[in-house]
Amino acid sequence: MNPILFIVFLPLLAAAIAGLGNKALGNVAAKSVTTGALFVSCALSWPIFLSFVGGTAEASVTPVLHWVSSGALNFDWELRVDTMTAVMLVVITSVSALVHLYSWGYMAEDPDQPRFFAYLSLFTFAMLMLVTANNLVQMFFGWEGVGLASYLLIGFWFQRPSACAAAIKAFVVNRVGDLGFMLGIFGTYLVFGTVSIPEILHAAPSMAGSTIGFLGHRFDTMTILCILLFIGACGKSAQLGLHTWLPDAMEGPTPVSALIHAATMVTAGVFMVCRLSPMFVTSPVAMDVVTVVGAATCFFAATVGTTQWDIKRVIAYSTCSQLGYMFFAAGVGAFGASMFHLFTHAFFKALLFLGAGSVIHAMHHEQDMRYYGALRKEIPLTFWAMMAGTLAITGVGIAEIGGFAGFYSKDAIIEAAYARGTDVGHFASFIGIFAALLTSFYSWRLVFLTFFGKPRWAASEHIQHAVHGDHHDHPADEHSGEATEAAHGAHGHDDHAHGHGHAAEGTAGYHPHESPIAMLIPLGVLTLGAVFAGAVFHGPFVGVEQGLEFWKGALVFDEHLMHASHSVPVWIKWAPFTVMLTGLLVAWYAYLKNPKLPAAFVAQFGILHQFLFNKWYFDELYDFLFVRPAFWIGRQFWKIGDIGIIDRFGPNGAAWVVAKGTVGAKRLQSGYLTSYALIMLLGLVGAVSWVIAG
Amino acid sequence: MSWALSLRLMAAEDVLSISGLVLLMFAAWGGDRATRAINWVAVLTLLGAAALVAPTMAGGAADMSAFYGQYSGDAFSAFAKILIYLGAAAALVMTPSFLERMGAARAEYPLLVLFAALGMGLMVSATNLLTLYIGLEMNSLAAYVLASFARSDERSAEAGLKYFVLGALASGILLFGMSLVYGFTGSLDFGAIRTALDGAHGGAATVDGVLSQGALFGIVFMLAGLAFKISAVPFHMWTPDVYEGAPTPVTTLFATAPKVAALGLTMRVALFAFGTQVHAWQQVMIFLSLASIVVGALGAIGQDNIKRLMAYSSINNVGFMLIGLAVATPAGASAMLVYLAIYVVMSLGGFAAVLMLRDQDGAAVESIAALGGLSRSRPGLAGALAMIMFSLAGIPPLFGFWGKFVVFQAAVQAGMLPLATIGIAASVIGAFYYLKVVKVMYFDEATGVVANGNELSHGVILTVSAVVLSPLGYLATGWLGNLAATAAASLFHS
Amino acid sequence: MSNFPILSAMLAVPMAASLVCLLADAQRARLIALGATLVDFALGLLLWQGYQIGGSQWQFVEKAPLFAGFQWALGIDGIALVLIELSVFLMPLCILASWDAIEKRVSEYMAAFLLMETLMIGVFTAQDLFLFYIMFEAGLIPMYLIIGIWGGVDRIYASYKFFLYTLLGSVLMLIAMLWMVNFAGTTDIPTLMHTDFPVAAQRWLWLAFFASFAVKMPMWPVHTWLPDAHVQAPTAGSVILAGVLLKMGGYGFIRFSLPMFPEASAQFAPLVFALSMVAVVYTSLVALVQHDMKKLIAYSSVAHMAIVTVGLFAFNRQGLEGAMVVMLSHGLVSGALFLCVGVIYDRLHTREIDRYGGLSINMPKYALLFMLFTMASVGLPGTSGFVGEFLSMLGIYQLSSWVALVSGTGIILGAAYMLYLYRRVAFGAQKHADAAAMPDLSTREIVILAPIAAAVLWMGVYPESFIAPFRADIAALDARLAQAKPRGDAALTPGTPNRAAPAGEAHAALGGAATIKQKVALASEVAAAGRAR
Amino acid sequence: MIHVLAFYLFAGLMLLAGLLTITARNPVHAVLWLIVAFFNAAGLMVLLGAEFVAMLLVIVYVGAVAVLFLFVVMMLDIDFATLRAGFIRNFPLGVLIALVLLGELVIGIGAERAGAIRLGLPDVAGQAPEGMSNIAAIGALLYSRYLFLFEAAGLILLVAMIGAIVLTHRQRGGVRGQNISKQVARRPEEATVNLRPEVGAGVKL
Amino acid sequence: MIGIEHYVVVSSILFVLGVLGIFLNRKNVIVILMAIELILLAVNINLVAFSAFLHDLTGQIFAMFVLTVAAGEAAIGLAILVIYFRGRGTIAVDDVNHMKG
Repeated sequence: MNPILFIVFLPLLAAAIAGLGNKALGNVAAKSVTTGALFVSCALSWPIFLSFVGGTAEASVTPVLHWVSSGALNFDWELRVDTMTAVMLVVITSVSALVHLYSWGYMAEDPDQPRFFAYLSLFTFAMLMLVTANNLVQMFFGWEGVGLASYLLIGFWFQRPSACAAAIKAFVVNRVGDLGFMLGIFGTYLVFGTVSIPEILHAAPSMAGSTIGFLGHRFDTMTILCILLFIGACGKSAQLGLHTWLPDAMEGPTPVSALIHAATMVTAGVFMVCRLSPMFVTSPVAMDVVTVVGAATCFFAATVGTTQWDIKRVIAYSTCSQLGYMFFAAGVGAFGASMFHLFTHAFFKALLFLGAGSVIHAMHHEQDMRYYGALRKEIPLTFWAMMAGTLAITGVGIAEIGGFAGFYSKDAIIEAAYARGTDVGHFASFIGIFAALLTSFYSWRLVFLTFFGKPRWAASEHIQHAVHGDHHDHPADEHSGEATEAAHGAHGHDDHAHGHGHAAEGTAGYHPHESPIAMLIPLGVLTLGAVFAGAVFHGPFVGVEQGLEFWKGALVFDEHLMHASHSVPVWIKWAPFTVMLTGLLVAWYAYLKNPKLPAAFVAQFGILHQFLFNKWYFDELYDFLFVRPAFWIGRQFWKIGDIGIIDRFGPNGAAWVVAKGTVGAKRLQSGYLTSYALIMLLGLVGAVSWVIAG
Repeated sequence: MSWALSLRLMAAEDVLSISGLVLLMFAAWGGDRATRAINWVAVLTLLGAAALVAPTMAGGAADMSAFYGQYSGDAFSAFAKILIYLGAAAALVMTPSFLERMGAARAEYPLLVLFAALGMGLMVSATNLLTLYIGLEMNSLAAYVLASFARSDERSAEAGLKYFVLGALASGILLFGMSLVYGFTGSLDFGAIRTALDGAHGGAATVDGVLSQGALFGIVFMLAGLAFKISAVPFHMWTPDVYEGAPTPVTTLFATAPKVAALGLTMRVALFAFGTQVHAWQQVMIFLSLASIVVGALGAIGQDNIKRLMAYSSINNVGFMLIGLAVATPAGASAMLVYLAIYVVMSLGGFAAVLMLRDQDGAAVESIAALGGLSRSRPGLAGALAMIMFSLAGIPPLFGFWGKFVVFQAAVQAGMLPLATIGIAASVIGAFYYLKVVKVMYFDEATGVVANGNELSHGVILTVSAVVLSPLGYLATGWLGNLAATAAASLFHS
Repeated sequence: MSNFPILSAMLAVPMAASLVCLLADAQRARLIALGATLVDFALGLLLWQGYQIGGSQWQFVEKAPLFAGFQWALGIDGIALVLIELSVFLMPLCILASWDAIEKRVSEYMAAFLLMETLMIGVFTAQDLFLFYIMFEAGLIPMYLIIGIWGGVDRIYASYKFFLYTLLGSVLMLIAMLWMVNFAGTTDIPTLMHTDFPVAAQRWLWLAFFASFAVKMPMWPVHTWLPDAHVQAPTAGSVILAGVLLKMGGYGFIRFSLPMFPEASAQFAPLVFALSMVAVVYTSLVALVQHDMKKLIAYSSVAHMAIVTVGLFAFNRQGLEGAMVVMLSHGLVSGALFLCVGVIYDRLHTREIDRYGGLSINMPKYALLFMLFTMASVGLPGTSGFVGEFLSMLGIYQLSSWVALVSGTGIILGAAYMLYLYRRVAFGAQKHADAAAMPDLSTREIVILAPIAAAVLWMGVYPESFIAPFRADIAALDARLAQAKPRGDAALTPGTPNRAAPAGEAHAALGGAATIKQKVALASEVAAAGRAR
Repeated sequence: MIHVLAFYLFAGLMLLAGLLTITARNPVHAVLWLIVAFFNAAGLMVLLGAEFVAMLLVIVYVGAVAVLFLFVVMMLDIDFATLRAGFIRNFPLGVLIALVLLGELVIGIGAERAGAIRLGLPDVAGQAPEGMSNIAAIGALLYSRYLFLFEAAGLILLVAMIGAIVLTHRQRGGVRGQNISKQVARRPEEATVNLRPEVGAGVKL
Repeated sequence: MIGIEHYVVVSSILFVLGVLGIFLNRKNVIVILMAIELILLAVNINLVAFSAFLHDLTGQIFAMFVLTVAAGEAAIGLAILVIYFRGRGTIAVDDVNHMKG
């Protein structure tokens, strides 16, 4: 048996056992099965990856089952393993295994643990199917499968209205992208007569320059195909326009955010673009589109990230922004760099999320950073893990010497974009640098607000709640209805603030405690990743010679560009570091040195702040443009269209006419002999007149 | 022309008239106590008459005309007479108990039915205007009396009066038409009329191949008069009132035997006597047909009396049958006969069910609303009635569908697609009121009006018609079709 | 076994059982009905097993000239086979679903259902035009009674609407059939499928058939009977209505309209597309604002059936096969969804969505299955819904990208209304005490729903089992349609010959053996070509 | 000339009488006008040479039918005062339609087409033999060729008789008819009873 | 010279008078019966006239049958009228409308 089969299907099996067993199986058994399966998968994945790193492995395809054949259309369930897959395999299985483990601690008091773990494993399975797909349809399967798992996990605490709303939003917005993806697949089949990825990639260059009709206009074939597919990628990877679901997805438990909305699922779009890179390079227009959208997202998300108060939202926007980096890297042709950033990002972003989860856990599910502060001493291990993550994401490192994981990948992207030499490339690199500044600012802002300064916990309802001995301190209980809410309200808030005056100021007498070991181990492992992944693997991923050998054609590895990116001007090489430092300093000044400054800034630039704080009003815009009209139009169609017009003039109208006719027929049948005779005579005269006329 | 042969050809009529006269004697002496016995003898007479004509259905000798061509005992007449006699017999079977309960049981009743049947037989056998007139009037006079037979019932008297006045008017119109036809063709004989009307061969009533105005008027007047007898719109006005007012067994009779006779007569007149001038009356016939379908359906919807409903239903069904006549082809005629046969069964079954509806005191129930919940209290009756209703609506797989099917098939074969399309679309309106009856029986709550207690004769007739109307009926399509085709064919050779 | 008239037997068993049921008491009627439907299911399995894929097009043919004007002619091809399987599969489940829910007039109810089964199988097996019509039309009667007797509050209006609406549609078809038989001189469907009718006649023949099938499907704007009928019908009635009766419309298109009138089909395809596109968007939006569960699912059925019509008129194999799979899938999924509604309706006796909420808490098994069917309904890959919708839309894309795009919005809107439904029913807080007190699925209910769930997954993961029987038939139909196939709007035209993109080059992109210079050359050339345009 | 005058006289009087029949307010007058119409019609038939039919018309109609009408009018004892006078509401429509019909008939058949009417060719069988009187010719034809229908007409009259009787004949309850045989069979001992009552006790009947 | 058309016109007028008599009368059913007699008279004139001009006795035979039947019709009509009158006590045409619709 091929290990890839185990890697992919063990999580499915585990999910089925835990899911169907559910309560009957019990928490521990369910958790053990799923976590165990994931660790096995993870253990089997690393050798594959390392063998690709070592250059000893070759791409292979493992057939599983026939799926569909219809006319010339054929696709099977099969598992492809090549370099790209291998990279993804380790990312997915490692992060997933760690998140499973982390969840032992984080979800310890949740009543629905088997379900949670089943979802997690199911997600992992779907994600693995996505990355091992050898044809577009299986990729789509995985694509939608992770969507489902994401939906389920976001809505895991389904009693919260906000969670349900977020879950639906995630699914539906993703579906918009999926429609693009599907149309892309259709078009690809139409053009190439196949949905097999290798065959498509093989044939793609020959289609360059051809044109095709689409929606009544003619377009360059490859451009339209790539853009359609890219729309799919945008949806899944939360690119500008289709990003709105990602921040809301933070309604899910934090481990989920780490796994799905940071490390793996959201990078599926990047993966897809890289996987199909031979297609994309045949269309410069499509590449430019990818670049611009990526850059725009990168910028947009970073700006919003600077203003958010919710710790998870900050990280979510940061994710969005980082995905933008990956996309514009792909857009400028630096697919290796894109994948590299994906790889490193997986580690440090998962770390940040899990760290944030640890903070939240310690802070009794308070997520608002305004109620944090001075946690450095309370939860030191978490603090250090978060520090590592922050250093990685802000790309701390010295050119030519070394640094944290993000340093390697982000620098590679910015340099490659600049080295591309085109206008779009330059634009992207400047955006990248500016976004790096913002990244640094909001990341350090997060750290300073959370771990430094004075405790501001007392104002938090969550903390108040916890301190009151009312030990419903887990989200699972939060939703257990109005009873809790009522109890909550009855106590009142002001009481507590005064009642616990003996404690340190601002703490409300609450003492955050470090997370359990099950949560700390993953933090530790990921910290290693965040620190070293860049240094260790930048050779294979973006190194000029090594890269070629490593990727083996799994994506378009542009050696020229990589070469060129090594010889960009020095200011480009140093720019990221400089802006990082700038951002750090500004954040330090604004949040530690002079905490009044942000308020002043807000007072000064209220409109800008509001604009950013409200995420550029995308949600409101979509609500206004799509959601409300959909319901309104639906109601109109129903009440006016169906009932008011179709039924009224259709069946009911016919019935009305018949009823009128009936009344007429009855009235005609008046009972009077004379009128009967008259009607008979009318008939006779009519007939006679007719035959005379005819 | 031999009198003996002629008398043999009309053996059925012989039997009926002799039996009628003999029974009249019994009635005179026996009085009303002999009613039941006379009734049964009359039934047997009708059955015997049917048996006598049955062999002719398959064709018979080449020349079946008798009395100087005034009478024809051909396959067509045999087919129609079987239906007439059986229908009349069935109606008679269901009669005594009803009239007894009304206190109107009279020994003359079966006699009148016998003479009416005799007249109907003459109608369908008529190949001469005079025979036509005599047969028609014999039937009509008996029918007027039958309609008002329950003389203590005001509705019955009113029905008789309306029927009589309008019937006499229709007779007048018919007669006026006959006089014109006689004048412009010079003959009362159908064959001679056919020849005289034949423009293509220089018929006497034509000028340069064009029909003379007088003959044309004659044709139209005659068809108008006949349209009254078949209750086609707009000559249908009597039907609902008479159906409602007449005692139910009489209504049963009206809905079956005279309808067959009138339609058979109309067919022979239109297709044989006027068969060389089809285009002169085809448009009129199409109008009659569609108007009957629509008005019959519309009128039926508003009814709450089941007898009135059946009246409108008969108008509606006649409309469908007239489609077969309007296409004026052998296939159309054959289809019409098939439809007619099925319609007779449906009517008999329907009225048998109506006769079985009685309240606690044994009084007849005619209100549709009183059928509420019948499916609970009397599932068998409700089931059979539902089957008849769906059959009347022409919903497959019930056999009523077959009648519509063959008629529309004939129309389509003759290329009359608009007629077929409009007709079949209008049949949906008709389905509405049949559904209403089913709805009341099955969907509505029980009203408890209808009590138990059946009579064997009603039950038997209901069961037989239900079986025929069930999908099993399709097994009969073969021979029914053949017989009808043979019968129809005899209308077309001159 | 080879001469055993298995199709007649499949018709006879429920028919006979139906008559017996009428005479039996309630409990016995239930058992008889269950037994008969199971026997028919077993016969169905035998049929499936005995059906030779790649054998002659028409198998199990029976012909007996019992009637004048038409024949007792039965026979199936793969298309009919799978639809028969669907029918016999759903029937025992329907009987089980009605086990406790139907309390009054049980024996009549069971008899009506068994009659319904006979007629459904009859529709799919009839090889004679008029036999088909009779079966097709006869189904109205038991369904009318089922809705009218055992239905909800407005059952009378719904039953009338259902009956008359569908009747009006199909009587026009009868006229067309009569004309066809008159023209071709035969009532044999297989022969008629190869008869070339004059194109002018095809148009109105097609329209007449369309009138029937469009109502049956139902297509916008003649769909309004469906929500009413569904809402009022008892659960099992809805299941059969959505599961099988709607499929008769699709079956009609695939058996009659397309092969018999290929040119007219091509000419009217834009009409079908227009109506389907409207249907997808319109009914999806209407579904979004429904408060009644069954109504919501009924509207979703309209949208799904629009995908079927879109696929059918794609004039290629993917579209046709996709449409078939959508039909099968929708039969299972919508049936299952109605069963799911029935489960909670039986407990709370309301279909108001707002009366439920948080059912995941007290009914986890139910929530799981409901989720599965919801996902199948929105076409999640891995479930049956996906395969069909994907193939259909892939098929139509080859003809028209506009249609593909607009009908594709169905997957977005479908997700929206189905998840919104699920959220209101299964998610959220337990607002109502009575809803919160409802017990989870009973064994009987699991027995009903689990097989459908298994079938849905099976069809999603390995649809080959279901596609294989009718592949050859679709191929034959495709060949028949080839003469009239419209041109697609894609019209792929090759661009400037790309000299740098020979096979070796493209391969290199995969193999990684190309040099940098080649890559750059390729990229710049592509760019140049792009700019030149 | 006399022929023409006679025609117009008879025709005019007949039509006038017909009009008065339907417009007369008193039904007795109507019957009498009807009789006038029949007489004039008989005159027209005499003009046409159909003496026998003309006689029948007078004898059967005037002698029997019209008198029957008169009978019934008297018997029903209708209170004429309660009869509403005047015409029905749709009078104009009715008259209009009737006039249209009349116009069509007169123009269509009577006059329009190229002068004289062209009749069909008569049956040979129906022609009167040369020199035979009208009544003899009719008798010859009626009792040979039309014998069958003649008999049938007899049955019609029988039906009419049965019908009229069955409808109108009443067995009056409560009327004591005389039973002669019963009267004759009566004996004195059945008719009288001898009693000897005690004084003061009264008679017990 | 008096031709056939004269007779046809006269009989047509009489026919129409009879018809008018039926539906213009609301007073008395018995007048309607008389109107019917007028119609039959018109028919008889027609038949006899055609008979005379065709030199064909069949028409006169027909006329005799019409007379016969008319007598029977009159008898039955009056009988029905009588029982109707017994039941309702009126023979006003406008009262004969208990059944309608």
